[in-house]
Amino acid sequence: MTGRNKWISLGVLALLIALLPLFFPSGYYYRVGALIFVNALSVVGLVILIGYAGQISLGHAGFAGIGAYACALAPEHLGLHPALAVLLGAVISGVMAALIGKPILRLKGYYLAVATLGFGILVSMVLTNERALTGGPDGMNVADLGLRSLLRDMGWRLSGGEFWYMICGVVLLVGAWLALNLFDSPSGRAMRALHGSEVAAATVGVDVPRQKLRAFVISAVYASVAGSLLALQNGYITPDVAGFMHSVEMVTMAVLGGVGSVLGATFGAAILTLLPQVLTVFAEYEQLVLGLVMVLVMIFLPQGLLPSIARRLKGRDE
Amino acid sequence: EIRLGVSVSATGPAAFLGDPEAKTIEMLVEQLNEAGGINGEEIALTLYDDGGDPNKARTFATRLVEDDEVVAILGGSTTGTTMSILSVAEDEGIPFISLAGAISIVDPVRANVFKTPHTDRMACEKIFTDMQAQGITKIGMISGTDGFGASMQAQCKEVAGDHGIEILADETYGPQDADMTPQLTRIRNTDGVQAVLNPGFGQGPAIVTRNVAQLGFEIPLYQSHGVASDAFIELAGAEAAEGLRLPGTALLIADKLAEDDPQYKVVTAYTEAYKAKYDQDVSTFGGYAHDAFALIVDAITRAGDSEDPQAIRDALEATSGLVGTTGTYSFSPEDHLGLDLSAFRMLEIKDGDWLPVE
Amino acid sequence: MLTVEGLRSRYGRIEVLHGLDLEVSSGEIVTVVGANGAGKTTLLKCLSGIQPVSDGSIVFRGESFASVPAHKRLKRGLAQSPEGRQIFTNLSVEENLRLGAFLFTDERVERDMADAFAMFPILKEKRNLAAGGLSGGQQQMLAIARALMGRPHCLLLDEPSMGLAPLLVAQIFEVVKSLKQRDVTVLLVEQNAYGALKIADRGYVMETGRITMTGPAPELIADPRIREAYLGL
Amino acid sequence: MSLLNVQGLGISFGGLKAVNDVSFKVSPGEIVSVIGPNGAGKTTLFNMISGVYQPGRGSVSLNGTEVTGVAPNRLAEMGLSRTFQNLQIFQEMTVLDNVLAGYHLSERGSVWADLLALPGMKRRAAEARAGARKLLERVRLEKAAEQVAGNLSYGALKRLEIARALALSPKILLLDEPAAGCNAVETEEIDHLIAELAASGIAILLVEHDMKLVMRISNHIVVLDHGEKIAEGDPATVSRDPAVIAAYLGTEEEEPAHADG
Amino acid sequence: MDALLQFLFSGLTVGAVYALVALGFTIIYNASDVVNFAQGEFVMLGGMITVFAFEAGLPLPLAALLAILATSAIGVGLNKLAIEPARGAPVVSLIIITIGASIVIRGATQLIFDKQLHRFPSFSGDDPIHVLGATILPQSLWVIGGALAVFVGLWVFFTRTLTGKAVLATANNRVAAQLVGINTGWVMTLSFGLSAAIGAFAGVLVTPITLVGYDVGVALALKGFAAAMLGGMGNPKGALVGGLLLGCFEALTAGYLSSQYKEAVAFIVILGVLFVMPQGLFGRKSTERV
Ligand SMILES: Nc1ncnc2c1ncn2[C@@H]1O[C@H](COP(=O)(O)OP(=O)(O)OP(=O)(O)O)[C@@H](O)[C@H]1O
Ligand SMILES: Nc1ncnc2c1ncn2[C@@H]1O[C@H](COP(=O)(O)OP(=O)(O)OP(=O)(O)O)[C@@H](O)[C@H]1O
Ligand SMILES: [Mg+2]
Ligand SMILES: [Mg+2]
Repeated sequence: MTGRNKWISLGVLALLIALLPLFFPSGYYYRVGALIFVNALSVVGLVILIGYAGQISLGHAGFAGIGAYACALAPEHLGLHPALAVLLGAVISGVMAALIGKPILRLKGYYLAVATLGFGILVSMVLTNERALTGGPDGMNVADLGLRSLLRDMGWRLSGGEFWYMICGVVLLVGAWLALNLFDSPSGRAMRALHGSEVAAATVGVDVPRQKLRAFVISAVYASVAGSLLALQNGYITPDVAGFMHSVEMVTMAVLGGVGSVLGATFGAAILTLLPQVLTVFAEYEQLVLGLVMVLVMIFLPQGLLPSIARRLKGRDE
Repeated sequence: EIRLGVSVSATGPAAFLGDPEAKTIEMLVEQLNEAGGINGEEIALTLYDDGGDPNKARTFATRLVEDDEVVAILGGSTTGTTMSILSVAEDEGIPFISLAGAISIVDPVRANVFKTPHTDRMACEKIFTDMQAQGITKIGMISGTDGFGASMQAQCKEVAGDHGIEILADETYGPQDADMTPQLTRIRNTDGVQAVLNPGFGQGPAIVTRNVAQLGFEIPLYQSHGVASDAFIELAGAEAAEGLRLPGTALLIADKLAEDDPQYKVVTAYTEAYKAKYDQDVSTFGGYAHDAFALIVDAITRAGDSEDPQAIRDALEATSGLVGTTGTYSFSPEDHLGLDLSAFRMLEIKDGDWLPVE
Repeated sequence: MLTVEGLRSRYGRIEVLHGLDLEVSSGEIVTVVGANGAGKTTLLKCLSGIQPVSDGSIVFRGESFASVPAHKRLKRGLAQSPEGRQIFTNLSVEENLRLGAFLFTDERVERDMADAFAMFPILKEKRNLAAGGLSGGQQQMLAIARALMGRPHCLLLDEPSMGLAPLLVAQIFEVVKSLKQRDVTVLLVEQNAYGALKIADRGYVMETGRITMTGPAPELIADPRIREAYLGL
Repeated sequence: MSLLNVQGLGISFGGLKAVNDVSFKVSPGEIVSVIGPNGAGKTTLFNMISGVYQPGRGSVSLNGTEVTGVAPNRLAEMGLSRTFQNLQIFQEMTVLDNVLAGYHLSERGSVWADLLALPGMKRRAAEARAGARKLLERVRLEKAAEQVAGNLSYGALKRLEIARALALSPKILLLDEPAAGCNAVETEEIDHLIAELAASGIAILLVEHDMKLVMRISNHIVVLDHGEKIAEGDPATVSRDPAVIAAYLGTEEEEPAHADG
Repeated sequence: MDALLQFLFSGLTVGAVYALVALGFTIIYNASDVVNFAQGEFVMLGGMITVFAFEAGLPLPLAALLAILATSAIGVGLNKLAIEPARGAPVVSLIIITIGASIVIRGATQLIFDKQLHRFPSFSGDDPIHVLGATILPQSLWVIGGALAVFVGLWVFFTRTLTGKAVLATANNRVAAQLVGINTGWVMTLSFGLSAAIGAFAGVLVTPITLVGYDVGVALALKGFAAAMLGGMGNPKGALVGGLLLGCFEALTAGYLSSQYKEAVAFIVILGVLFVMPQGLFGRKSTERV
């Protein structure tokens, strides 16, 4: 990916975000769009972790949970403004990632997967069991961000759907921009290098544990911010955000879209977010079709949607 | 055509709730439309499966309101999904009847939000009243960590004192656990426990019941309305379940209701139709959906205008004396639940069948 | 024994073999020399079936290989010691050899294994070590020995001398020569072109996916172009 | 003063003393070769010196600093760079990116600068890019720069590793069989490259089985067998040493190496 | 004391369930480096098909056999229809395929059968066996015995048979495996067939204890995965020991500390073990040299 590619990717993304609403027949589509952007944001984080650095995580929903509950708890208990709570969540997630990342990133492959899985489960367990604080499995309310009413006071009237579509779209753009910057930077190259060969990366001067940790922390922050946005937009949050299935969903989106590619992440998120909405027409068959689509995409586009299609276009299959 | 929206958890961890709910509503809509609809207007049902995911539930609620333009929403199998749908309904002024248990759904009262199930607190009170009558004062509790179990656990702990009941042991199990003997052993080894209470749904209570038998408990076992269906006896085994008590609705003893029982007609009609259509036994949860549907049909009929959600809401709030499977509903501006404790009946398993205790 | 005609092969859309003709007769030692990236390895991979052929034909002992999958080619008598050694790193040295004779369950397997150990005593010493723990040269020996365990009629060797100590290089060339006595035909790809041509009957020179020269080995050694381009003389 | 000083280095793998009590020194501009039979412990020795393995015994010092068991990336910072016998290529990256990875130390900055693409990074990045292209020219891979590295042939990858190692501008370079997989002509090019590097003051530690190459360019040769140093000296001395001939070189020298060399 | 014994009985019962799932992972992993996240569905299918065959009037042993054969066929089908066509895809893609397949299987099961919970009678009745004041159900002994039997079978397969080695070789280096004449396609078919059969067998054994429904597979796969990693992926001994240990940690935690956090404690123990032994208890260190 060269410098030009970066601006093309960002441009495509920005255009899509800006122009799609022209085709929206109802407010519901803004909601779906916003969800896609939120999911894409956490998936972009995973692209950095899995695609760049080659480390797997089955526990990133844990960070989304931290971000989400920071927005639910901090305004209520600490009197923090929700916007600051997003930051607080990101900081806590980053610190947590740094703390647990140190020991577990020594593990490889499935062993790392099971360790991250354990972390995710711990988080979701605390959120589920500490009912007094978190409302338990039934969840809790999340304070309003307040920005929409502020905009309204300034004379800019937006529906809830439009507002969150914009916010999430802008945050996703920023997230994608950062991730694309990283790709072609020394840090990003170091991450991709250790993905190829840890020994060789070390011998060219890459501090392998540190780079892995960086990727882990950065991706955790992405997931956390995504979790926060989800909580704020829903106004209500349950421990499901931190659940194992959510982690799996995130990884699936990343792989479906093409795990090395930022634009692919958005596509993966779009597909997996849209599918259940589209498949409602199949009612009973929904699950079946959803699974089939996943399998078929992976069979025919094993590198993930976007990279595989790009390769076909460039004529460099295999 | 009257557009009615439903979002329930027909699959996923809460499928025990959502599956019978979905089936019930589909069946009732079909029946009603065949019978000519409401004032000649058919019902167009849009039913979504939110899989128990509150996030999806919110999306579907938005879709129902914005895209499908429904006049009312039923559903929200769990408290989590209900809370997600609820804020959409409130924002958009669409009447919403929830099928979930938490008291917080209708307390404080929200303009557009109603619910059909008893609250968890009512179930606890019913159980404790029965225990009190049996002279039980000290119990051990073991509950699932899912939403249903956790909420029951919290509510029961809150009201136990009011009934002079002391909870000496408080254990939990995961919704998918395969063996609860360690927790039950702890309860057994707690001095003075006179009964065991196990609020939960899914396989947990069946396994607990079997484990209780395995460990040779001599004290009574109480379950909650979460397992009030014939299938439960089969899973737990009639032998292990013998003597077990729980608060249930008239549904379970449809065949034993006196013909002059006010619920007799409603309950038998529903159980028979359901059994005939799906070859499955009804459960309490399907009953909640049945009642929600009955309420909305009644309200739309009375409202006279099937296009105006607020008219329907107002009619709904004016519901009075509607007999459902769960109990008799009367709403008011201060009360959007409208059931009292009498709706519950204490049941006991005898020879593999449900029997009313009173 | 082996006839290749008009062989073409590609990685994705990039063709690297552009219509190759090559023939190996029974009992011959034939060597292929060529610069890095000429396509030698690709050629051998096509022969053993692990690289798809896009055009042309491979006929081995009278049978077309077009529809014979890789795993059946050993049964037909074609074995390969591949580039990069491709040993089973997680399995022991002995298991590697045993799998080399995967198709056989008779007592000759034991004898062949003893032969292999006699040829490379170090392998016997390390028989229970995971093959991944072997040194580079030892792995190369294992790869060759494993190929021989398959009792081939024809052996494809991809740079067998790579990473071997001078003494062993000489030994490997001796082994290849001795295969002739055992009626094994050899197609040898070597960067040590001088050593290879010395023991070969015939040779091919390959440049960017094409055969550019062929002839009896002694003639090739004498050819000034080859001496300059490949032998560094 | 010697740049690299190896003292009594040793390591065992489950009872096997893969390297035992090996000592030698390398000075700037000097080419020291380590030779010995397969399994003698040459690669293991490299792995210990470059920090990939923790030595069991002995010490390594670099430029007078004790660096035994120091992590490879720290050693890289101190000017040590290496290639591998078993290729360690960043397969999915482009050839150019592989070499750019070698510029990690000179290019790296704070992660914030990387994320935000701060303009300060641009100059260094451009320098690295230019340098990387020069290095690719030097190993004749300039045409493959934008290709995915995994698509190259074996010999090309071998050269790519050398380019990557050079990107660190090392003070000492460890080469493990750089000429493996190269024909005589290609080997000669590597030969020149190494000589040039040494002439520019880089210390070279070389493992190679191509005796023609070793004998021609080494200043000093260390011979290992069964993990032990059995001989050392200049090429002429070593090649006459009967122990070395018996263990490694063999008596019969068929190759034209000596005839010409 | 009798409490401790009771906890251990519980731990061994549950642990044997985990071990059976973990053992099922071993073969496919050993053949392809892929952790088959549809393994839990095989267990579910074993239980479900037996239930419905039994209710349709088949004697229980026959119903069980039918379930194992049918599931095994589904395993082979999964390989043929989804894994083989994706040959050469990266391992993550294959994992996503198995996750997709598990969704398909769940979706299909829910359509073909139903969403209810089911159970069939225990093999040897439900009268608890009393041992030193603790009790254990006969079905638990069946499960534990089944886990041991599968373990022994797999252990012999991988260490004593050439076919077992061929499976290992296929995962280690597919190209080389083909070069020595191993039909890697067939090895994959065999592995999926066997893994599915083991899964279904587990389902038959555990259903009387755990009950079965269309969606019990996910949780089982998760626990089995954790158990396999604790023991060391790919090693039957690891799967057995990992499963039993995990079950015992949970039971002892539930018995002595907190039932709410028993999974948490189990995972913390796993993290602790992996910290000291990054390959699990019996996992083999991969020996790639540079
Ligand atoms: N997997 C691959 N994908 C794409 N191109 C490849 C791949 N493998 C090899 N090539 C290309 O095919 C050509 C021939 O490579 P091959 O490995 O056959 O050469 P070779 O003659 O064996 O070289 P060497 O002597 O270096 O081993 C080279 O240009 C190489 O870049
Ligand atoms: N990880 C390991 N486990 C077991 N034995 C090992 C390990 N690493 C090296 N050895 C052994 O140590 C010895 C030295 O190996 P090393 O790779 O250093 O040899 P080498 O001199 O580089 O040989 P070559 O010239 O063949 O590359 C060998 O006998 C090898 O089997
Ligand atoms: Mg080659
Ligand atoms: Mg070596």
